[in-house]
Amino acid sequence: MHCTTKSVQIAISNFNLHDQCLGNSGQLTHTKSIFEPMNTQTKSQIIANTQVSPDFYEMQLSASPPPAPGQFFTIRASDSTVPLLRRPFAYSSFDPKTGTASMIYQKLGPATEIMASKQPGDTLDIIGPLGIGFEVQKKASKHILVAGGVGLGPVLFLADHLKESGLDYTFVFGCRTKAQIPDLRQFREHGPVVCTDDGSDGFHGNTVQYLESLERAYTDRAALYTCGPHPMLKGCHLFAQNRGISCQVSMEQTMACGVGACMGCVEKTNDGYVRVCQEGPVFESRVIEWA
Amino acid sequence: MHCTTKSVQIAISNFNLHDQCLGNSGQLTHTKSIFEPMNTQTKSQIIANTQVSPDFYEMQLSASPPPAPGQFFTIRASDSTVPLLRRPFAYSSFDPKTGTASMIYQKLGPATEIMASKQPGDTLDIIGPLGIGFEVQKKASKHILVAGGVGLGPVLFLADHLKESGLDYTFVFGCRTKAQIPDLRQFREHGPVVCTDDGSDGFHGNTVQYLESLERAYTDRAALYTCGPHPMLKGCHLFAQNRGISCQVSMEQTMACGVGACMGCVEKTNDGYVRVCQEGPVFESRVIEWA
Amino acid sequence: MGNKHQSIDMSVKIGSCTLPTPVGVASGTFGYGSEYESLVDFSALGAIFTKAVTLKPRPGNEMPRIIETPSGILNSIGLANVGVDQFVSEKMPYLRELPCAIIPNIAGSTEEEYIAVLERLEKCEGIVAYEINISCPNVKHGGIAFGTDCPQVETLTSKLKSISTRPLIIKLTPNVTDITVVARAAEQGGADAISCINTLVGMVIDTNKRRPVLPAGTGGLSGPAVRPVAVAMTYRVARAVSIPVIGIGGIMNTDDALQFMMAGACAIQVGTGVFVDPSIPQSIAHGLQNFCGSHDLGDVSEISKLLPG
Amino acid sequence: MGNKHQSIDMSVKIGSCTLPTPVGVASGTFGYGSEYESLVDFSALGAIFTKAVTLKPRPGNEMPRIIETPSGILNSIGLANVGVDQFVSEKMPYLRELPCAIIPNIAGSTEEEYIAVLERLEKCEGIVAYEINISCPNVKHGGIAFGTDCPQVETLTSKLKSISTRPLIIKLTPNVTDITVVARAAEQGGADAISCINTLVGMVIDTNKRRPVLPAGTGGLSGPAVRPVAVAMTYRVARAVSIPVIGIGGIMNTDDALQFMMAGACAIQVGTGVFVDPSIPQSIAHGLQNFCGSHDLGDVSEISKLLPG
Ligand SMILES: Cc1cc2nc3c(=O)[nH]c(=O)nc-3n(C[C@H](O)[C@H](O)[C@H](O)COP(=O)(O)OP(=O)(O)OC[C@H]3O[C@@H](n4cnc5c(N)ncnc54)[C@H](O)[C@@H]3O)c2cc1C
Ligand SMILES: Cc1cc2nc3c(=O)[nH]c(=O)nc-3n(C[C@H](O)[C@H](O)[C@H](O)COP(=O)(O)OP(=O)(O)OC[C@H]3O[C@@H](n4cnc5c(N)ncnc54)[C@H](O)[C@@H]3O)c2cc1C
Ligand SMILES: Cc1cc2nc3c(=O)[nH]c(=O)nc-3n(C[C@H](O)[C@H](O)[C@H](O)COP(=O)(O)O)c2cc1C
Ligand SMILES: Cc1cc2nc3c(=O)[nH]c(=O)nc-3n(C[C@H](O)[C@H](O)[C@H](O)COP(=O)(O)O)c2cc1C
Ligand code: FES
Ligand code: FES
Repeated sequence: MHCTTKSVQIAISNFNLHDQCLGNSGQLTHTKSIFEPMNTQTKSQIIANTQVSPDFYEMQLSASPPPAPGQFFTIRASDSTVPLLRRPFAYSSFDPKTGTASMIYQKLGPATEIMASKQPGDTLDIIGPLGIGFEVQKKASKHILVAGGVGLGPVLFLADHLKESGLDYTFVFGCRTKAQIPDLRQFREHGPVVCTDDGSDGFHGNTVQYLESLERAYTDRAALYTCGPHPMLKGCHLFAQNRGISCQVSMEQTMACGVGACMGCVEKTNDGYVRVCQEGPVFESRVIEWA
Repeated sequence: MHCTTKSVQIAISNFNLHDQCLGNSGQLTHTKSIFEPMNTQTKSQIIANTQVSPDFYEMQLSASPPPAPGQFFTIRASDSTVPLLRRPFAYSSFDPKTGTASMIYQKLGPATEIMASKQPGDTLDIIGPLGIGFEVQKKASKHILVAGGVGLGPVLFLADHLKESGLDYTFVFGCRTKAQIPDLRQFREHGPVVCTDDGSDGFHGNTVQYLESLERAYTDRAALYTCGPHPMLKGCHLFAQNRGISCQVSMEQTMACGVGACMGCVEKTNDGYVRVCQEGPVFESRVIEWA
Repeated sequence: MGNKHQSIDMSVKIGSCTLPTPVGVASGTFGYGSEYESLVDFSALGAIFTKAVTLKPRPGNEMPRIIETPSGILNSIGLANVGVDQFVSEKMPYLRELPCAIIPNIAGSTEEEYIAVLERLEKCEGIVAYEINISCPNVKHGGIAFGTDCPQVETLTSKLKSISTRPLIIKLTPNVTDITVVARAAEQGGADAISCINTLVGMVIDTNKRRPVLPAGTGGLSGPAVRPVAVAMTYRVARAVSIPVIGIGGIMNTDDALQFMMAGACAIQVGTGVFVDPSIPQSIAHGLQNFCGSHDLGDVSEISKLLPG
Repeated sequence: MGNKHQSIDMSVKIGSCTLPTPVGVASGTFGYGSEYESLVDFSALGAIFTKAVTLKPRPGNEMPRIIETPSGILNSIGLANVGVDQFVSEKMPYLRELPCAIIPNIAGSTEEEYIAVLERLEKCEGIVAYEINISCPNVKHGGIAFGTDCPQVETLTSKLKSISTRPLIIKLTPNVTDITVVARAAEQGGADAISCINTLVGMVIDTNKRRPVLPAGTGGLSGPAVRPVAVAMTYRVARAVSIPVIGIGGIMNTDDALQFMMAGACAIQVGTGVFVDPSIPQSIAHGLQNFCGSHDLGDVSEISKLLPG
């Protein structure tokens, strides 16, 4: 039930993007859809905050409104003015029974360092769910999910959703080396194909090289869904173009407001600028002007 | 041995203050004394960091160069730019055998909040010892030590020193209410007279009212040493003037450099501005122009 | 206490218009209002200063457009906006139903463009005043920002004033030697109020990529980092003109707002603070009310008289 | 790698003088050197820019003189200093023995005062150049800061130049509409280099006491908060003049220093950063050397050529 609603939501939002949001002049004319998910600001309690690999942490948060795979939320990491802006993170799972949402994050700079130091019981100022997530391609014969590094979160969430829906999917995860593979049951449950740059585990090479190693017949009428570093997204896009299949990419851009107000987070599309936080973060890869 | 050197040091430094540091024009002409304590910058390890009252913490730090009572050090609480400046804190004890120094601090704002969250084993960037501490008045018949609130630290350290030297002293501590009395053996060992504003323990009234309750004969030829809130320092000063006894006060002023370079931390004396971090923080109360 | 607070007059007069509270949201940080619908209590707001409105729609600058700096942000949005026609037809219908005052922020690259935008807005209902963003370069004047040149400020203000039936708020740029002479030029030209300040010019260089982070090179610095600069300018401007001053720059909480109001501002705007926590404007509105209550002020505008001088 | 680093030329030329490294300590933040004796490796420093030297000793302003702001500090020291005579007799004997260059920072309230200070310093050995602080108000010119008025900047510079045997570095105030025209006025007057920037005017109000925290009202804002402003000004000035530019403002680490150098500065100064951690200048000196080593630069001054434009 819950998942079906989401799909409708996403489908309609994506429709908005291409038919209403981008005028001919390339500017944005965001029209509020009645199906748009309602975001809220909450003080969520941290239920767990565990290191799952040398670089990655998983955080579980209470009292989340229901998100869809590919949507994100923003966190104010501290009351101080450094870091100042809220930081965006994708949902990596959601339990509708308990209202518990999860995320997987990498300790990089000031905000994620503070987050990593938080204890269960501490609260965090959260705004979400935000943006438009993945749209499951109902007509696809097979769903190929590709995650690179910390792009893992939203792809895992999508995999959960596909599994629940009983759809046929493959989960591909790429990282530099074996030690970086996250120690996470949710991850292992999807029977992931692991690609390591150094060949220390699984496929020797990156995720795009893995995709290219697949037979054409295998990817026929497949749909690609991907999140990760920019070169990987572009590689997936080119691969999909080449095979004539659809590809959805989750884009990253520095955000200020996260809710579509500041015009700060734009990506260039073949129809002008779009806001990653509002028309995205997930886009059909063919609309993006790949640099 | 160690203590004697300190006394000489302090005496000469105080001499500098009055005869060299303040020219007739009131400006500062700080001459480097060969007795001046050498300050160093160290990464000190936190040995203990315990809450000793609802507001106060005691922190013990390793590898401190030897300070004298009334001297202070500065801490860079975090690598972030908030808080930005180093914060000054007085030494509350020192163990020459282990090189362990202590401080008592109050959680007030950004720096002390970060300090309170530190764990034993964490390191802190410390510069010290700095400034000129208390000078024990050798000719005094009796030493009256008065601490208010978080002014406790340096006065405790002086009390340790007087005890070691076998001198006759009284320790007076003032706070608002019983609950604020620090749970600290070092404090109890000096058999303090406690004054509470609300009368919930010890003398009912503030420390200055307590001093005024003492018979004139008792304070005859006594010397006063005090650290605490500004009104208390001024009250002690007026009390000392009235009884014709000497009074040393440890002053507070916002500091930027802590080493005498920026001219930021001045107090007004009857001979012009002096730097709290360099000519102080301890001054003869009669040189201060009390506002 | 509850009773006491209810009798406090929180409204503020700007020329002929009245804002329900002194707490506005700054241009460019609140979009066209609807974006914050589920997050903000509009009834606590005094006014929404909209994203800049220009004659034609503007796509805005190359990305990245935002970078965080110590206690601040640097932005280079490039006045991306839907243009005045769509603003009137698509944004105003939503905005005019809100309980707070709506004040479009007008930008242009020639006097004619400002005039054309204002003329079209004159025909639109539900607007209480205009805020004129004079930080824009004047393309007919060597690209020098209108707001850095007193004669240009006075002329532009008086031309707009002559065609406007609504109060004009001139928003000053801080990138000037003496902001008080610019404020006086605006007053001379007939401005009803001054907004103070827009962003400071700043740059961050990506030393790995060896180029400025923002493709435009420089951007506008805002946030708590600039607050002391903004308070100083508000203080000086409030003493230089006799029209109301709206304080802006790094306001994050009630104490920050009080600083601007004690410096002489009758109202304030929260900009970057809205990004950080959209509940900040309403917290400040409540905080100011509490302040008045506990200081026995019957009228929020009395705050600006608390500081002598 | 060690060998590679040893062959890197870390020295920087400012007019006829040479600084051993590009990393100076900023005026007013390093006193007269001796205060940091036990904390700083003087041999890593390019130059000590001393506390401002005026003709007569100055006691300075009322306290408090310092307040922390978000990622910055606001100061109102009031040019407290020992005066030129004591500077020469008591401070220079210590300073001239140090391995780094000594550059007094000269301040005054009239042209005559600047001239008188420089004349006395001319007779003093161990000084390699002068830095002229033109942020001071000119009492004979309505109290307007020298540095905000191009004719005054050019005249003052040329008068000082005519009596100086040592390079003149003009230190600009950022509180101007267009810093490039002031820089060009200084160059026109014969300046050998530009220091960029001094502090921004700021104010903090104590809302409990209902008065500005600093008794003087406004103070000077410095620290990381102002860095983007300082980088932008350095970038613009470096493109406006052909004399060397020294970048200053919120520098805390090697990356910050690289931003200024890529913006076009040949050297930098650490001010507020020295308060925060006195080892910052030496870390930056080592960091710049490592940067040159890993980017195959034989000369530290090549860094300023890495950014195109
Ligand atoms: C839609 C979206 C979803 C994301 N999901 C995840 C996730 O699931 N897990 C995860 O680890 N990371 C995710 N990120 C990236 C995450 O936002 C950054 O890692 C985080 O902001 C870093 O903050 P910091 O202070 O720790 O590091 P910083 O030092 O501030 O930044 C490190 C890098 O993070 C990026 N960044 C910084 N500030 C912002 C900002 N305000 N908006 C966007 N990017 C910024 C910049 O590229 C920067 O170079 C997502 C980003 C976006 C836009
Ligand atoms: C010589 C000296 C010795 C001191 N000894 C002690 C001590 O033993 N224990 C203790 O708890 N406190 C001591 N203090 C006070 C201590 O420095 C402040 O409590 C601390 O700086 C607060 O920092 P914060 O960031 O937590 O709070 P903030 O919110 O920054 O400040 C709270 C108050 O602390 C004062 N303060 C802030 N910054 C500075 C600064 N850079 N320099 C001086 N004062 C500042 C101000 O009065 C401010 O209102 C001493 C101060 C001085 C000058
Ligand atoms: C992302 C962003 C966009 C802005 N756009 C505009 C604008 O279109 N017109 C305008 O007058 N000011 C604009 N400003 C300036 C703000 O309205 C405000 O004057 C400035 O940010 C200082 O306030 P703050 O520190 O609270 O953000 C913008 C500021 C930001 C951060
Ligand atoms: C406490 C203090 C005192 C200063 N005194 C002077 C001075 O006497 N002369 C001068 O030219 N600049 C003075 N400055 C400005 C600094 O030299 C420097 O230009 C400014 O602080 C910006 O650099 P920063 O952000 O690294 O501090 C002073 C700055 C501070 C913080
Ligand atoms: S972050 Fe503000 S529009 Fe996307
Ligand atoms: S804090 Fe700089 S002189 Fe005292």
